[in-house]
Amino acid sequence: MIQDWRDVVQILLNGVMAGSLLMLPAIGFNCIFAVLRYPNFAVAGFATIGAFAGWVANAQWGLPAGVALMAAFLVAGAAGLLAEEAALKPLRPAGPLTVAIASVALTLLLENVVRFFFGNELRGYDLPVLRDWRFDGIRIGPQQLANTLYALATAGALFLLLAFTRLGRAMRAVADNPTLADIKGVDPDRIARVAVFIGAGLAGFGGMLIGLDTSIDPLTGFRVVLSVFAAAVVGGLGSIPGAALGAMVVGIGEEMSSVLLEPAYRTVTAFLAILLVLMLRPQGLLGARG
Amino acid sequence: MEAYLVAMLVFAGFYALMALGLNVIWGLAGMVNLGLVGFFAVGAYASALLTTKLMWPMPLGWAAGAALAAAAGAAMAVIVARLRGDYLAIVTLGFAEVIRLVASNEIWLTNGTDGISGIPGPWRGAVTPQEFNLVFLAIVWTAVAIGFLLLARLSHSPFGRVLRAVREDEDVAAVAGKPVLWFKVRAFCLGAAIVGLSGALYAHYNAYIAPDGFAPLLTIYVVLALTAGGVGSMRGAVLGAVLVLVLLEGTRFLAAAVPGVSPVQKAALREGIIALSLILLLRLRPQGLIPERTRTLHAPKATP
Amino acid sequence: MTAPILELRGLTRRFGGVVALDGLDLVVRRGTVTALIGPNGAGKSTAFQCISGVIRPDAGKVLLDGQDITGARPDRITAAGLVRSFQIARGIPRLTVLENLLLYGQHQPGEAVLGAIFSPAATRRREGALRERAVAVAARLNLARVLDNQAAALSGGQKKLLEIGRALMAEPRLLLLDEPVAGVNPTLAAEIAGHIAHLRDEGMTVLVVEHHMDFVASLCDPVIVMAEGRHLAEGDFRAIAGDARVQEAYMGRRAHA
Amino acid sequence: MTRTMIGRRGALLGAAGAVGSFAIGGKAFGQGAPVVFGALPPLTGAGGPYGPAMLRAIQQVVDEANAAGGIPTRQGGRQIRVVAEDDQTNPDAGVRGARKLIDVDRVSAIMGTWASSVTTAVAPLCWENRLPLFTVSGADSITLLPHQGYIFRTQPNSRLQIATGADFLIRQGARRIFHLAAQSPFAQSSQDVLVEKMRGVSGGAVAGYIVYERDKTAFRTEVDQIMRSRADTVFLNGYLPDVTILLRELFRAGFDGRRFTPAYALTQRSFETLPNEVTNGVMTWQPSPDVQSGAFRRLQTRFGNVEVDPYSAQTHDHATLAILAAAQAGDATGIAIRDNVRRIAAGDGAVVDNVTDGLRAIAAGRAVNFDGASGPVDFDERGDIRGTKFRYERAAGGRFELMELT
Repeated sequence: MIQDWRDVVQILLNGVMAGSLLMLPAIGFNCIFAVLRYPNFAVAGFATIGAFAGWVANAQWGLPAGVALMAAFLVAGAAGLLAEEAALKPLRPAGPLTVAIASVALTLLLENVVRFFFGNELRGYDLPVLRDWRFDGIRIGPQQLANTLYALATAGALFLLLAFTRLGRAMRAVADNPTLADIKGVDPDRIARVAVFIGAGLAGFGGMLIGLDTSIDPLTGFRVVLSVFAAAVVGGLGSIPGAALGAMVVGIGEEMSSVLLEPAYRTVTAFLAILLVLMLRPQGLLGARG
Repeated sequence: MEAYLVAMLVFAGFYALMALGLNVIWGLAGMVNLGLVGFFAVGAYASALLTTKLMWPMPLGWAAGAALAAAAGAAMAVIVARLRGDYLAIVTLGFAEVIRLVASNEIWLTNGTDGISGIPGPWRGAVTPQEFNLVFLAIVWTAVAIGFLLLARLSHSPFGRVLRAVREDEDVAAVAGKPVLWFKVRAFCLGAAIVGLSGALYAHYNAYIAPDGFAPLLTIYVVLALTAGGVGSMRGAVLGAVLVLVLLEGTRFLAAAVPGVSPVQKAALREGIIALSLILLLRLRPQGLIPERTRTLHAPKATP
Repeated sequence: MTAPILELRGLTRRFGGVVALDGLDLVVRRGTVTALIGPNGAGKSTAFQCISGVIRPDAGKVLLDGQDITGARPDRITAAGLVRSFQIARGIPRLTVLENLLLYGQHQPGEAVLGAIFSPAATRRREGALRERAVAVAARLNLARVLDNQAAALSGGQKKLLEIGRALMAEPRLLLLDEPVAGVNPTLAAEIAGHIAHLRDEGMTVLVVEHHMDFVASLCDPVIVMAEGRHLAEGDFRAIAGDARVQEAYMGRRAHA
Repeated sequence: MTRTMIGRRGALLGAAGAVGSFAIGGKAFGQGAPVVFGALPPLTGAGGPYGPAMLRAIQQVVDEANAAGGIPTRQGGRQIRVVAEDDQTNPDAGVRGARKLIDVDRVSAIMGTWASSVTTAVAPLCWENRLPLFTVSGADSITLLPHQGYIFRTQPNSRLQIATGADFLIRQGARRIFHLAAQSPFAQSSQDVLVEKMRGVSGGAVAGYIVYERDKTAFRTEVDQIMRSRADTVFLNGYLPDVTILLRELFRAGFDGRRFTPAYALTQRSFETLPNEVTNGVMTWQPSPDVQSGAFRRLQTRFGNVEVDPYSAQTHDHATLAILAAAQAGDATGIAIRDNVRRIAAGDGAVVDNVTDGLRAIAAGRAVNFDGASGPVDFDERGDIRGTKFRYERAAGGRFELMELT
């Protein structure tokens, strides 16, 4: 199947492009995990909500994709915040696992809210489909390149936020040690809200990027969610750079597998990646806590 | 209507068995298992294949289904024993997906997405469909009763005490002289066996199985059942399973009564209500309808 | 000088770049209440973790009665007769005090799946014996009245007592107590010291890690001082208190830093 | 609610109670009580994009028949009611839904099952309860079940479908076909047929065969393999969501060969999702009635602005067949419908293409031969569709152009 170096480069490129679509939901997942310490399985629902919000902005209101992406971020973030405050927050005393299970139900609920209002039909964004560029036999799609850049830029912006702003430092403080942060005068509740907003928003942003590359329906988030979890776990739960790295590992791994294994076993690759990493490093590639 | 109720009670029995199995793994030993449907599938496929291809008698097929699921559970436990709960949730979720994909793709063994049809059922064909339903009702609920009695006994035995200790604090259990990994493996094995038995019985009731039937939704239903009933409580597991079935089927009639919405919206409402009920239940009664009780062991002066 | 019951030889354990134990040699003799003290970060807790099998040492040996138990699983070590308590009382909060005590009972056939289901008589017999022992242990530790309470409902001092009680249930030859009186009022601390002295008089060997110096002075002999992962000094409390190296280890750290 | 209460008590009384209440129910319905049809399409899950339109088509036919006076029986015209349950594209949920339709709603027929797994799971319930099951599922194994004539499948079995599709492609000049199939019950049998067909053509070959996971969203590496294979034709054997992604990806990659896909994987709605330059030239095929008869055109007008995808066309025929068969029998029981479907679906009777004309003709005592929206709907003894014509279309500028009808 692999005949020369170009094939390898092509698969790596495809993997990077596939990975960059997983990156933002995975970062969102880990962002929430870092501060609140529970896996929020509802990222699938947030991704779908974001994709539909972006679709309304783009296809119905005629806004350009960049603006629609902002809408996807904001609406998904707001939905995440609302869901957290109304449904999940009251469950926190019962332990992280209870919250995690509620978030599974939440994602089913969100999927059906979208289905109720939009039905099951596939929808596409109002964007021209561009031909790929070719460089010496290597194929790169302008739209997919743009998606990758969007994802990287957004991830970068999050890095800057965490590294250089007061809010970011406070978030990292809460993530490292919630009780200590409390003493230092950071309000962990406010930080939790910010983390959920950003986390759900990133999932929504990522959901729309997936939609830009494909088309959307109520199952959009659900289709990628296992790969997103895989990315988050491989990178290390709670680690933002880990999620970015994990997304690339899973993305490239899945593309590799469709050549080496059967394409029908793509998801198995993601699972094997999880197992392999966890057996060698139970805390994930960049996870801090064991 | 009667036939329908009987059939739904049979389904409730499958769910009850699964909830009991999950309760050993999650409720007692504290290992969350979102890969339940994977063990269910292993049991169903094992029994279906052995009885249709190798012509094994049904009870032997059921036992084999349970045993194979138990073996899968043991392997799983050894692999994941060191993982924290949140990692465990994701890994088990992935396991179920892998089982489904293998069932879809290994056509030589599982007949792929075509599924396996013509799985024999006890006295199927010799009795009327309604009598068959009643026969199966008896079989499934006998299995539930036996499973319940055994597990309730285990749960209140020293074995159950150690599992609870493992759930609460592994280090303490280890220092108490208990081989933690071995207890986890046994809990996973036992739970998976019961889930596998449920799958095996399901295959013979339905006469047909296919990978589509082993979707993650089923795991959600069973987790919902156990959470609603009371994690750690065997009576809660059974009650929760019946309740979930009432909810699944009841929403049918409820959604049908909503005027002015399209069929898709009704379907969305129905699934939405199910999800919402789980969230509300967790909120209003996080310990479940029948909270866990360890049998209160009074000091000797209280006993005659 | 009685025979050694526990010997550590060159015990070493690193965490990343930090050396927590740096070739620790140590001997605990039978029938003593030996104290292990040292400044924070000296490696006392790590030593406990390594001895009780919760973590594995990188190098060195742990000998219990001459038998090598290095790196054995905690349950094997407990079975061999060495039981530890935990620093922060870690009861199993949702079990009752009695159940917590019974948990530490050994040789219960009801802890096997088949045993629990099919040999109820043997299980009941053993359970009865364990219960008798639990009641006796509770009585001597003043826990008799709270036997049926959930462990979570105990006071801080009672939790400390339960830690000791549970360890006793496993019928140890050597008891490792990790800060048995930390955060406990002086009256109760004296009571706990009394319990420990009593155990010693009955022939039990105890190794204690404790910061509470009055407690150490009144109860323990010998006292072993650790610093920077190594054995620094050993002797009775008065000798240790006068030792310049020990004073430097406790005080000097800051001066050097 | 009262009914439920009685039902529960009945359940406690056991089988004797069941028989008794059945008899009472039968009498109670009696004259003029509506005939109930059960619809079991996928409204959620992977089949979600198809189910709603399938259900709409059934409802339309039933509304039309009710307007025409319903099903004539000895007691007079009986109105028709449709009860729909969501099969969730899941056999477990499908079985529970079918149970409810059969035991609670006491339907006379079940129609509109989509996923092969759901159909296979539901089928035994139908034949055990003597109810006809009308389905659009394509898996070859379905009509091989011991169904005693209760299954009617309007979807040509996959062998026939792929064979005619392959013949068409060969006529179009295809020599190197790349077969890209979603994991489904007919992926492998399609491949076998395709290989056999291409072997019979000089220079013909299946240039590549990939089975992919349907739920995935990225297919770049698969498309790279197609590009490398130098295939002149790619056969997209999938469903709406995945074929939509694949067509977009093929366009981006600059694939300039033939693209061929089942009509259910590229529908009128796809033109709203995909720009025209992506869909232009894609060829589809589906079973079809004879264009000369005019039936097809009339049916399209009758559907008005509602699009007719192949599955909706088929469920339209399911409902019509069930209604006309019951009318022919003068009796709306499952057995009566099963025994009369073939009488009104084929034969020398007057050709009718809609339920109103059919009911009128039957009322007048004339023999009818129903030709539906999905084809002439004649069934062989196994319940498979027979002698179907296929319609080949090409997408151009957001519309489908008829290429051939054979």
